[in-house]
Amino acid sequence: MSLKILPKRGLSDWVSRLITEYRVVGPKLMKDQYIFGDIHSADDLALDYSTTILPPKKILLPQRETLIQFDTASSSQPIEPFIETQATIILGVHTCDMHAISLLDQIFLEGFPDQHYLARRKNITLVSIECLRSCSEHSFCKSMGTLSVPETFDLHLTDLGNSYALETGSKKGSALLWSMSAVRDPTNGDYRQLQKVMSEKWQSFNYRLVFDITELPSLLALSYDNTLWDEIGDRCLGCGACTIVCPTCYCFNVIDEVDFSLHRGARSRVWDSCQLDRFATVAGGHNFRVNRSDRQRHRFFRKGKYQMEAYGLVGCVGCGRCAQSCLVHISPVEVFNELYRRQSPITSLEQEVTT
Amino acid sequence: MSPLLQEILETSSIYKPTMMLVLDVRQVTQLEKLFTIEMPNGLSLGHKPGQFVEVSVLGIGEAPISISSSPSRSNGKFELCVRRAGSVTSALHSLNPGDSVGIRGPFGRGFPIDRFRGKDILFAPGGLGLAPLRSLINEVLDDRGNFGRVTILYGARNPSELLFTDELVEWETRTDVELHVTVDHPDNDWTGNVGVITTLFPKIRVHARNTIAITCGPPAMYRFVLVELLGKGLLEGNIWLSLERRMKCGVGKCGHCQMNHIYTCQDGPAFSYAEIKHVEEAL
Amino acid sequence: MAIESKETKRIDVHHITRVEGHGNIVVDVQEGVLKQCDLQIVEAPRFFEAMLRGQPYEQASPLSSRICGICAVTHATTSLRATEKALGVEPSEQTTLLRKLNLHGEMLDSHILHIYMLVAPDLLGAGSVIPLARKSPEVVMRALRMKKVAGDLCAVICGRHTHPIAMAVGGFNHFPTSEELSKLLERLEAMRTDLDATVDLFQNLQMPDFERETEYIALSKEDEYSFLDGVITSSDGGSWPVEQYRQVANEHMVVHSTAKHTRHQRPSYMVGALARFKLNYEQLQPKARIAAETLGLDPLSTNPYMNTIAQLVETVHCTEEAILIVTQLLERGIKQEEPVSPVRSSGEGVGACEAPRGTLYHHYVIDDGLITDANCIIPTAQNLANIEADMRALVSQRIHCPPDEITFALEMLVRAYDPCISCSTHILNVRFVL
Amino acid sequence: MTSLSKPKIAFFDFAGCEGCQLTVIDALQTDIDLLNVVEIVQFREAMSEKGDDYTIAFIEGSYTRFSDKERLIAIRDQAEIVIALGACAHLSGINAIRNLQSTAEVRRYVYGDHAEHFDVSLAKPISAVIHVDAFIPGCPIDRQEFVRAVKALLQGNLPDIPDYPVCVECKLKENSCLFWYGKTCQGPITRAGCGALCPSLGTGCVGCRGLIPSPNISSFKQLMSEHGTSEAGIEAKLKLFMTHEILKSEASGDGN
Ligand SMILES: Cc1cc2nc3c(=O)[nH]c(=O)nc-3n(C[C@H](O)[C@H](O)[C@H](O)COP(=O)(O)OP(=O)(O)OC[C@H]3O[C@@H](n4cnc5c(N)ncnc54)[C@H](O)[C@@H]3O)c2cc1C
Ligand code: SF4
Ligand code: SF4
Ligand code: SF4
Repeated sequence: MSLKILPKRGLSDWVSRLITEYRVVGPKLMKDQYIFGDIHSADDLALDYSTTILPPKKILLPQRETLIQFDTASSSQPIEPFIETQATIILGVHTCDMHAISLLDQIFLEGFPDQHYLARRKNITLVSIECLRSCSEHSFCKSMGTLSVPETFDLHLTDLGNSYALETGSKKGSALLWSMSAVRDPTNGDYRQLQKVMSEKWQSFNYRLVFDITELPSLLALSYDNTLWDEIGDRCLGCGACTIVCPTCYCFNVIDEVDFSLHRGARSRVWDSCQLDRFATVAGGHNFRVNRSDRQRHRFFRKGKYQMEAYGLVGCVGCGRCAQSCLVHISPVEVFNELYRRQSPITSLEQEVTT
Repeated sequence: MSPLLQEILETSSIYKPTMMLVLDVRQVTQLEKLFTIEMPNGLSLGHKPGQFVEVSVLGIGEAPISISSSPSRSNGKFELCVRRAGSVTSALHSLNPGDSVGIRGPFGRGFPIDRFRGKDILFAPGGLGLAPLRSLINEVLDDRGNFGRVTILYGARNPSELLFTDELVEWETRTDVELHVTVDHPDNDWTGNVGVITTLFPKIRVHARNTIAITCGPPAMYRFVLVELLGKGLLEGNIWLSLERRMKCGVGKCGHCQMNHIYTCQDGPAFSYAEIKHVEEAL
Repeated sequence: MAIESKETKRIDVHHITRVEGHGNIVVDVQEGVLKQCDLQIVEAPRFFEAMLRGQPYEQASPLSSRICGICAVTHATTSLRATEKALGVEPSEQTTLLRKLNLHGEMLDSHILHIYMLVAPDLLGAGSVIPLARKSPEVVMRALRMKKVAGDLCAVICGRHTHPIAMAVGGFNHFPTSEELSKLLERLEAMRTDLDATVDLFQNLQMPDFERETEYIALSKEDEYSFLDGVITSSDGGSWPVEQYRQVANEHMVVHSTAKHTRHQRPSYMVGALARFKLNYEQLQPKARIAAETLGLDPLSTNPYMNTIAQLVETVHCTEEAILIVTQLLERGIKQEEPVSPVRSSGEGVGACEAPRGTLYHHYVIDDGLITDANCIIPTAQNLANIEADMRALVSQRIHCPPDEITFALEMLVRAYDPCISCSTHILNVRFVL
Repeated sequence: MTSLSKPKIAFFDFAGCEGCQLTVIDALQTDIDLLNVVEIVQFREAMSEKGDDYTIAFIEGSYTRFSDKERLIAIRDQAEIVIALGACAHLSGINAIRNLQSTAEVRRYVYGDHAEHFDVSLAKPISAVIHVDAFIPGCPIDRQEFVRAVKALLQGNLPDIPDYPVCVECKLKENSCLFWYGKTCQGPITRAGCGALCPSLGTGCVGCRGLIPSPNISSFKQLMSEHGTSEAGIEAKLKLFMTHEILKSEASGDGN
C-alpha cells in the first residue's frame, strides 16, 4: 500500500486527464438528487454526495444488457455473443457500495462464470471514497460492517480538507496516478490529518442494529414464521422499488426482441425483482411465492441470511436506499431490530407477565 | 464436465445457445410433442437423467426442458417432450424436422444413479412428470441387472393425456417391471384404474429399507405422494423428487428459481426429500 | 337540364372516413327537389360535462384533454384557462409562452395530419394515405417527418401531444432543458424545406370551385395571430369578451332544438383556419402571407374548400412563430418555477383557445375546489350548421351531376372542415327537419 | 422461424377520443415498416378503403350504447384475434366516470329535454361484451408498445404487457419520488409499460394503464391519506381511469 496526496486544486486537472482515456462515471446532481452518471468535467462531480437513488451496480450490470445477437436467416453465424466493455472509472464509490460490488463479483464469478459481467468488470477501475459522515438518515452501514472499504478498491480517496489522501489498492489504481505532477508524497502532517479524520469519522456514525450482525442469520432462522412478515405484507405495496435500488439485488429477466424481419434480433437481460407478481410464476399460472409477506420474507432472508451463508459476505450493506424508497416505511434495520425484540427472551417474558 | 459444457465455457458466453438440428417431431398427445434433436459434429450431450437443457427459439425466448431420453440411448441425439404452455413452447410446437433450435446445457444436478444400484426402484410420475423420469426409467431398464425390483406407478388426468403409450405397453409386457397406470377421468374405452395416483399405492408391496422412490408431477401432487411413501416407511434420503420453478438462466444467476437458499437449477432440479424437507418454499 | 333534374337520388355515406369521429351524410333528392341533406353525427355521446361535475379542479384538465386525441393540448389548455379564471390564477409570462408554443405544436401536428393524410389523397387521386404511401412514398415520408417535429415539440413542452402531461393549473410541472430547446429550434428551422415543398405541392393542386358567403368567427388580439385567449370577433363586425361566448354560440348549441340554427346575424357561421386567416390576416407572419399568395388564398375567399389551404398557411405561420418563441425562451433562459397557486377555491371562469378546427370554449363553475357546472363548446359543433348550409348549396348547384360525383364533392367538403366529431361533447342535436 | 403471410388487420372505434388510433399513425414516424408487414384493411380515421376479411381487430373506445353490442359481436365473429386498444376499450377508462351517476341524470344534464333520444348504456370495457384476447393499455397507448405488440402477433404470440407497477420504471429512471415533494402518484398500483412517463414529468401517475394484478389498495389509500389527500380526493383520483376496476374490486370485496 502506498499513500499519495492530491491537493484539491489538482482534482479538476486529474478528472480532465481521466476523461481523455476513460469513460468516467461518478456521483452528480440531477435536479435535486444525486445519481451516478457520466462525468464530463470535474464540475459535474459531487464527491461529497448524499446517497444516490441507484447504486453503481447500474454500470456493472446495466438495466438492459444485450447477451446475444442473432440472425436466424444467416447460416454461417446465426448467434453472436455480445460482450461490451469500455475502459471505465467509477469515481467516488461509497464503502457500502464497494462491499456490494464484492458480492456481485463473487456471484457472477462462481459456478458458471458470467463472461458479460466479468469482461465489463475487468475493464472497470473502482475509485472509492471514505465516508466521513452518514450519507442518509436511513443508512446503517456501521452496523453491517461496511463502513470501512473492502480490499477490492483500485484507488481509495479520503477527504483531508484541502486535499485527498489517495491509497492505491491495485495496478489499475496506480495507473490513474501515472505522471500526475499534482500528486505528491504525504508529509507527517498529512498522516496526522488522516488519522484525525478517521477517528472522528468513526464517532459520527451510530450503530443502529441493536444486536451484532453475526447473530443475524440465526435470528432469521428463528423468525421464519414470525407474524411480522404478515404485518409487513399487509403494508407492502409490492412496488418493487426496494429491490431496484438495492446494490446487492441482481436478479434478472431475459427477453428477446426482433426487428420486423422477425429473424434478426437480440436477447437481453433486464433487471427483475422478487417482489413482483410474475417473478416466481410458472407455466400453468402456479405462483410459488404468491403473497407479499412471503416475498418480503424472501427478500430479507436473502439480505440477512442466504447470501451471508453462501458467500460469506453481507447481503445487505446498510446503504438505506430501500428504506428511503419505500413509501410505507419498511426498513431493513427496523425489521431486523423488531425481529430481535420479538425473539429475545426478556420481551417474551414481559409479554407473559402483561397478558 | 461434459464436452458441450466445456464448449460453452470456451465460447464467449454462457448465454449463447448452440444451434442443433430437429431430426424428428412426434405428436404425443394433444398438448405434448416429442422432439428428437441431433448434436452437431457427432458430439454427445453427456447428460445424466434428471438434467435439463435451456431450449431457445431465437426471437421468442428460452425455456428449461428436461431431457427425456436416457443417456444409454443417446448416440448423438436426445429427446425432449414439450407441453405447449406459452410462447416458447408454442413456437417449439410449430417447428418441423429440419428446423433448428438453440440448446444450452445440460444443466442442473441429475439423479445420483450410482447410489440407486442394487436397490428396488419405485417410479411415481404424474402427468408431464413422466417426461423427465423416462430418462431415468430407460437408463435403469437398460442396466436392468444392476437394480432390484422396478415398479412404475403412473397417473394422468385422462387417457388421452398419457405420455409414451408405446413404452407403457412395452413396460407392461416386460416381466421385470411392474407397471400400474391410473387416470382421474376415464373415457368409455378405459378399462384400467381410475383415481388419483395415490390410489395405486395399496396395489404394491415395498421393501421399505431397500427402495428408492422417484416422483415428479404437478406441485399439488407431491404432498400426497410423499405421505404414501413415508407411510410405507421409505427413508427420507431415498425419496427423490424433480422440481419445477421459473428459470431464466439455468446457471444460478437470475434468481427466479430460488427456493429459500437453494437454486433449483444448480442444486436440483432433482432433490432427495431429506435435502428439501426443511426448505419451506420447496413443497 | 329540366329532365335530368327530375331524377330521384339518395346518397347515404355511412361513416365518412378520414375524419375524426363518426358522421354520416344523407342526401335525398326527389323529383329533382332536395328533400333532405344532413350531416348526421353518430358518434357515441361522451357526456364530458357530466363527468367533469364533482371533479377536483386539478383533474379537469387531464380529464378534458381526453375529449379529443387530436386537439388534446387545446382542450387541456382551455380547461386550465377556465379554471385559472375561476380561481383567480395569473400564470407567469414563461407559462404563457410555453403554452403558446405548445399550441403551435398541436396546430402543426393536426394541420399536417389533415392536409397530408386526410385531404391530399383526394387531390392526388389515391384512395387514402396507405395507397398514397405506395404511390408517392416521398410525400408521405415528408408528412411523417414534419409531423414528428410537431409531435416532438409538444413532447418537449408537455411530455406528449396526445394527452399532455406536464401542464398544471398555474404553470408547468416540468420544463424543457436548453439543449432540448436548441435541438428543437434546429429542427423547426430545417422543417422550412419540407414546408416549401408542401406549398409547391398544393400550389399545383386544384381545389373544387365553390363559393358561399357566411359569417366567420375567431379569437383576435391586437398584436398577435391569436390562439391562446383574445376576444371573439366576427367578420360581420362586432367583438365580445370570451365570457360572453353564449352571445355567439349559445343558441346553436345549448338550446336543443333541431330548428334553431339562428343567430341574430346569419343562420350559421364558420370557425377554423379560414375564419382565423380572414380575421387575423394582418397578424400573420410575413412568410405565411407569401405562402398564401403563392397558394392563391386571399382574405376575401369564401370557398370552404380553401380551409385546407388556410391550414397550410397557418402551418407556415406556426412554424415561424414557434421559431420565434423558442428563440425567445432560449434568450430568457428557462426558470424552474412552481405553478401559481389559486387565490380562492370557488368561482366561475371561461377559457377560450383556437383549436386547429376553430374556437373552443370551456366554462366552469367551481365551488370549494370541486367543479359543480361545466359547459364545453367545441369548434365542430359550431361548424355543423355551416357545413350543412354548404352541403345544401353544393347539392343544389350540382343536382344534375351523377351521385358518385356529388358524394365525392360532399365528402371532400365535409373533410375540408376537418370535423372532429370525436370531440362531440354535445352536438348530436344538429339535424334537419324533413 | 416460419414466416407467415401478412396478417390482415382492421381498426375499429367506439366511444373514445381517437388518440390511440392517432398514436398508431404516429408510430409510422419511427416504424414505417409496419406498412410492409401487415395489411391494413380497415382504418376509418385514416383510409376510405374498407375490407371485411381481417383476422386481427384492434378496437378503440368503450362500449357505451346498447347498439354497440351488435357491431362488437360482428367484429368478434370475423376476427381471430381481438385486441382492446387503449384505456377506453381496456378499462372503460374515463367513460366509466359517468357510471357513478345515474344515466338518466347524466343525459339530462348534457342534453336537456332531448336526453331520451339517445341510446345510452353504462360505459363498459369491451371485454364486458365480447371475449378479448389481449389489450394494449394506456391513455393513449404507447407507440413502442404497439409496435412490439404487432411483432408479437406476427410471431404468433399475444403481446406481453408488463404487470408490474409504474414505480419500477420510475426507479429505473432514477426519478425522485413525487411523494417526497408533497405530491401524490398512483404509480404503486398502476401497471407499468409507459416508462413512468408522468412521474418523470413531475406529474403524479393518473392510473391510465389500469391496476396491476394484485394491488394493495388499502395500503395505498392509507399512503395517500398520510400525504394529505382527503377521502373524496382519493376516490376522485382512483376513479379517473379505474372506476370500472375499482368498482369491480369493491364488489368482489378484495383490495379494501
Ligand atoms: C427444470 C425444468 C424442467 C422442465 N421440463 C419440462 C419438460 O420436460 N417438458 C415441458 O413441457 N415443460 C418442462 N418444463 C416447464 C417449461 O419450462 C415451461 O412450460 C416453459 O418454460 C414455458 O415457457 P413458455 O415460454 O412456453 O411459456 P410463457 O410464455 O413463459 O408462459 C407460460 C405460462 O406462464 C404463465 N405466465 C406467463 N406470464 C404470466 C403472468 N404475467 N402472470 C401469471 N402467469 C403468467 C402462464 O400460465 C402462461 O401460460 C420444465 C421446467 C423446469 C424448470
Ligand atoms: S437491503 Fe436496503 S439497505 Fe440493504 S443493501 Fe439493499 S438497499 Fe441497501
Ligand atoms: S413518483 Fe410515483 S411511480 Fe415514481 S416511485 Fe414515486 S410513487 Fe412510484
Ligand atoms: S405514468 Fe400513469 S398515467 Fe402516466 S402514462 Fe404511465 S400509467 Fe399512464
